Amino acid sequence: MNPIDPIILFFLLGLIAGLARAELRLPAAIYDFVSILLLLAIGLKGGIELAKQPFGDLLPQILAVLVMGFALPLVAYPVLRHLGRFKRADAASIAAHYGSVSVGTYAVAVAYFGTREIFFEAHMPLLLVVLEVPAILVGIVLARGMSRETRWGAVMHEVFLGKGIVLLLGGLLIGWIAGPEGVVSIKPLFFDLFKGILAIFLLEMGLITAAQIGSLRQYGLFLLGFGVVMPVFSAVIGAVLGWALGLSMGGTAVLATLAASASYIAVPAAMRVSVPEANPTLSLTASLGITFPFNVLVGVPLYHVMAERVHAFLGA
Amino acid sequence: MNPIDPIILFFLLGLIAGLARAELRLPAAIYDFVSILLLLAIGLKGGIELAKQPFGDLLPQILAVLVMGFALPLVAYPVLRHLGRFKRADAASIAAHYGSVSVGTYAVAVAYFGTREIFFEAHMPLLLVVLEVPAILVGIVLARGMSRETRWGAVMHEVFLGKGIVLLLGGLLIGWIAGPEGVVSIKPLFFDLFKGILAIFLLEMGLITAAQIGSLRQYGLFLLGFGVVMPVFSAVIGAVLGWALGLSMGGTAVLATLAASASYIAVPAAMRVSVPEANPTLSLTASLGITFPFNVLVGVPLYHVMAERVHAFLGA
Amino acid sequence: MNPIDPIILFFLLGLIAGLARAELRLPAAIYDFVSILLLLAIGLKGGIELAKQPFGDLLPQILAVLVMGFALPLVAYPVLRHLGRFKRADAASIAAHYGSVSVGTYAVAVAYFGTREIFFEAHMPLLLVVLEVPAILVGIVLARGMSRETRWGAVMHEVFLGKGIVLLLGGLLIGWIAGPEGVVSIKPLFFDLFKGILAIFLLEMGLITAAQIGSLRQYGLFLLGFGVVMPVFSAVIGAVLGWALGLSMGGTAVLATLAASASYIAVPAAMRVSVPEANPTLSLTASLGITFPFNVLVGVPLYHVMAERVHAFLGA
Amino acid sequence: MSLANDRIRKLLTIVTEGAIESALVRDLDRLGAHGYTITEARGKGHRGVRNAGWDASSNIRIEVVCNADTAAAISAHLQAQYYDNYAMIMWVSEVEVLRPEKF
Amino acid sequence: MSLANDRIRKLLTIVTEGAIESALVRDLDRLGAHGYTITEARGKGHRGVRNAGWDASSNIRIEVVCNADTAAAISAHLQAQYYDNYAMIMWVSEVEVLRPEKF
Amino acid sequence: MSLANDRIRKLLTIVTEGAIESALVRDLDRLGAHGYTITEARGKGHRGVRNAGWDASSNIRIEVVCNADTAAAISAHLQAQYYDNYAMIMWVSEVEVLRPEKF
Ligand SMILES: Nc1ncnc2c1ncn2[C@@H]1O[C@H](COP(=O)(O)O)[C@@H](O)[C@H]1O
Ligand SMILES: Nc1ncnc2c1ncn2[C@@H]1O[C@H](COP(=O)(O)O)[C@@H](O)[C@H]1O
Ligand SMILES: Nc1ncnc2c1ncn2[C@@H]1O[C@H](COP(=O)(O)O)[C@@H](O)[C@H]1O
Ligand code: NA
Ligand code: NA
Ligand code: NA
Repeated sequence: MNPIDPIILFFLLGLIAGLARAELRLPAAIYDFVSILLLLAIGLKGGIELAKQPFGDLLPQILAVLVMGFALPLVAYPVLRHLGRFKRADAASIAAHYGSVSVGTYAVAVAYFGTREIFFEAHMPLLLVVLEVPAILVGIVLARGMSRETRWGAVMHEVFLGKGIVLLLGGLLIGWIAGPEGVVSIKPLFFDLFKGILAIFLLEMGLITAAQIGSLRQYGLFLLGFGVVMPVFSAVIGAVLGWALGLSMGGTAVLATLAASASYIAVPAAMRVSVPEANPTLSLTASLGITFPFNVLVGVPLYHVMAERVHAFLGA
Repeated sequence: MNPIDPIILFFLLGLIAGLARAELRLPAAIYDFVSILLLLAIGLKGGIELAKQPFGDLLPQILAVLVMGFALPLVAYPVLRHLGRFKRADAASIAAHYGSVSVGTYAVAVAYFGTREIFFEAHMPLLLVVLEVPAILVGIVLARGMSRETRWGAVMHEVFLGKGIVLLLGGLLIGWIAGPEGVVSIKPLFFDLFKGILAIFLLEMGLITAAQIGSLRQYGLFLLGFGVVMPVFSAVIGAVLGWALGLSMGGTAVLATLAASASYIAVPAAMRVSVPEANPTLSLTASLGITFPFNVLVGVPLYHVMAERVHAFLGA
Repeated sequence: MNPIDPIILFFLLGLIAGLARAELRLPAAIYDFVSILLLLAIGLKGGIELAKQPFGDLLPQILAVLVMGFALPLVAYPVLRHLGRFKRADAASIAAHYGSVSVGTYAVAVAYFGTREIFFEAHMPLLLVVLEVPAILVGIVLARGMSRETRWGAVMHEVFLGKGIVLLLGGLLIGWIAGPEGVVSIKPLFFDLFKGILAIFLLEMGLITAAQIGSLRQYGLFLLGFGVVMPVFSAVIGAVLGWALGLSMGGTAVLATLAASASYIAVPAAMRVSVPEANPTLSLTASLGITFPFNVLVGVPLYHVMAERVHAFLGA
Repeated sequence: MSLANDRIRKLLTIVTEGAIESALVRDLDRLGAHGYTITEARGKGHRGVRNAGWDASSNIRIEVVCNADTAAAISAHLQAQYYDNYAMIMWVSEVEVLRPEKF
Repeated sequence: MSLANDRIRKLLTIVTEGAIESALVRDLDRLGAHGYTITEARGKGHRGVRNAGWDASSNIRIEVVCNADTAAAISAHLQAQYYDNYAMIMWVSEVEVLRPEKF
Repeated sequence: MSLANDRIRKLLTIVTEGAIESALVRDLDRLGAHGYTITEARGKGHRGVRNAGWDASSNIRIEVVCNADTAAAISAHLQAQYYDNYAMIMWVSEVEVLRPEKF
């Protein structure tokens, strides 16, 4: 059996400290710093791998994953609108959160498979970037229709020039251009410290999650159910897609995790500007208060098993 | 002869820069970050060791150290009240500061004995946590009596859910659960960088100490004397106790250092809330302006010699 | 051919993100932290080397470099005043910026020659410190004359007790006193992370430069020309001086880079206080908006070639 | 009141979500504010606690000194554009300025 | 003054030690404030310089917009509870608010 | 206005460059201010955007509560000493204080 990963324990420490109302607060500047380092590190890692293989080979995967990014929110929306009886804007916004991805969850998966020395395709960060965007566009269209009024210029700015995409893509390009040898000199900060930085990040995420859980009672059972069922459903889609694309078992599990994860950085910022009438507490309660802890504590190992089964049943 | 430890030089740099009114200020967010890292690192180190030995063996030591934690402020209080002619609340608050411990001083001792490759028991962080608390309780009772009015709920919250205890204990538990192998992945941040982070922390502590020294003149000689004599007295108690508990020479010296150190994080915060009529400048001038520099520059090597003597005279 | 250094790519990432108005902002506390680490690291490196050689041997170099520090702003001033038609205070202030040095540019040069494994004298940080100061004094005298009114006390305070000098000199002294072995324990933070920290610093510098470029249009072509020609001219002086002082080829190139670099930390702060009527936008547009990117992207390799030529033509 | 009349201006203070800073700043420019000052803040209001722990819960506090007309224009615009969907409050007071021509 | 009377509220500004933030915030809730805004601050007063370099020397600046009664209740409570033992000052001014029903 | 006269003081708010903080604070002390509160700020004015990204572009926002004479002395001094060469604005309002003897 594998030992419990300490980074998960950091998340639990933050969560418990937050729920117990401990006098513990990470300065916003540190949260910023730590997330900048994580985004750059993930981008850099992906970029180095891209430097090793012809980009053309990845195109089919990129396209398939793009399609998934458009499809998932379209599945979530009617469920939220009709079963959940959410207002149109709220249903669209939550759907966008779940169609997009969470970098924190991805990092936890990377750490999980790293510890277990399970191989996964190294260009996953590229798929991460690809998956961030389409759900946002779908969410906006679901909320507003293809209305002329939508200031698509502002929307595109928010989507492509948000902190998350700029740093992930920037890191990707830097890693790609500099290549494995070029990056050696910055390895100690970005790679050696990665899991320590992730631990600090998860400590803060625990504190944030604890604050979010407070508003959970208010929104009742449906949100709780959705926050658990939707990621598992998405993970199944992701796992089958991963297998179909010929990914390794590890890669399949990581793609399942990406599909299952719900955004709490890029999408909230974009929705706040583009669909302001959507209630942000609703979507953040779901993605941060329910789905993030579920994925971190239960989901990643579950998707690991899922990927093993898919590869076993459908054949390698 | 051993070279001067560079971390001490960082403290001196901060001190001199502060006294010379240089335009040097560390952002509060960085002070926070650095102290969070130190607290977690110290906790983690202790936790890893706890994972290696049965907890039961440590119980006698924990109890003995608890008793010392209750006793030291009871010794300090009458001295402050009658010799120092302080108001009741002030005498109680200063006594609490000196009965409790300073994580910064502990870290300096760890670095000192680490450099000299002198063994000390690895569960010292546990004793550090144990020593933080009792003096606070004694201080409050000394200031207020066992009055019904004291809102013990709020006091306990302040004591056990302060940043210091939560992170030390949290780190301890994480280290304990994850164990030596589990923690390997976060070693680069928490252990390899430890002394560098400590250097930055001490630079800031130098600046803070310099600001505190300004108010020293105001409070005269008694405080100066108390700030030097009290830690040396406590160190003797700590050293003898360490020997009696069968600690190694290094462990004895570290326990002496813990006893000698005066709090400037946990206790000031707790006193501010629970004994507000005590003047915080008084206790911080003593603990930060006098005792901290004394311990860092003179105390630690002194307690080292002390522990050697105790072990030589009383037998190993 | 050598690969592009990734730290340059971080600068470009910041520059492009800034020009594209991306939602990317590094917290001021992080900028502070990162520059404190760089200043200390550079100082420490220099100090370690000083510990290895008798100080007396360096005196001729220190004096010669001091003279250059006084001379360069005296050359720049008349050009700015008469060709550039700047007001007296502005000409004096800009001259001071170009006579002094940029720690960021120096760090990029260190990284550049480090990657290429080209030797340069290790006491360069000492020359860096020496070069910071004289241009400031010259700038003030140029702006005010030797007027009685100038509060030289305040000026000296600003010059010698600014963050830059205190940390560089402090690091230098700590490195010197602790020596190579003493510093081993803080190596992981200050030396191993150096290039990673520099990458983050340059990301932020890119963002700052982008903000500065906006005001470039306003000040026209002369400033653009000056911002490129002046550093190249200074580099020639620096290269010849380096050769004359018997520096290695690498050392010559680094001295040329120092001469070519323009200050944006120490000098702006000093000028703001001592020559307040000088427009800070003007000098920062030049030093940050033009010269810094020029030196980082083009200058350093150019001065490398320059030093090779000088050593080839004038003989080793 | 002892304030000289031609030096009286309005001081508008807006507390709202950090997420809309760039949009707001553009609006202020457009509506004729000659300047503004921003500080980071946290707080509590009808939309719950905003503790500034991370991006989505950060507040900003904007101050604008301007003449009465501009203040009215800004507050009308903000009320129409943002009040329904964003955590936002706003208050106005009278202040005396030093160099009236600057505002 | 040109301010419509039903829109006039009190703006209470409190500057005090960061150490008592949680206690203060509980008090404000209890005394009927509908909201508050906090910014980090440093400063100087009768209790000396508080430069915010670390926890023990950090100040906070709290603003509360509320009606006159609530303002009076808060200021009386703070004066009784904290003024003697904590670095604290407080001032009150009149402001016009946009949506009076919010306060 | 309902403010008791002996409790009325001036609240001076100054927004200016962080670079001159130490000089300003010395001036305030000398001119008779009993205290001040500083917060970090950014903003925009006649001298362009000051976004606080780094030292040279950081603003501070200083508040001083004092009597009318001191306020006049401070504002006259700042206007003479700093207004021409530094990004700086200043406004004054009237506030009621709790313990008049403190100011
Ligand atoms: N009564 C109040 N006094 C001072 N600040 C307030 C008040 N109400 C709300 N705020 C601030 O305005 C923000 C948004 O308010 P709201 O839209 O009511 O949630 C809050 O997060 C507070 O920072
Ligand atoms: N006259 C004043 N004007 C503005 N702020 C003040 C004034 N006096 C005190 N303060 C602020 O209130 C805090 C506590 O004041 P005190 O209790 O007088 O030490 C100080 O640290 C300052 O931030
Ligand atoms: N009209 C205004 N309202 C509020 N703050 C202002 C205003 N004008 C300027 N400021 C602030 O004062 C600083 C200096 O102003 P200035 O000297 O006009 O560049 C700016 O950076 C802003 O933070
Ligand atoms: Na997803
Ligand atoms: Na002690
Ligand atoms: Na130069």
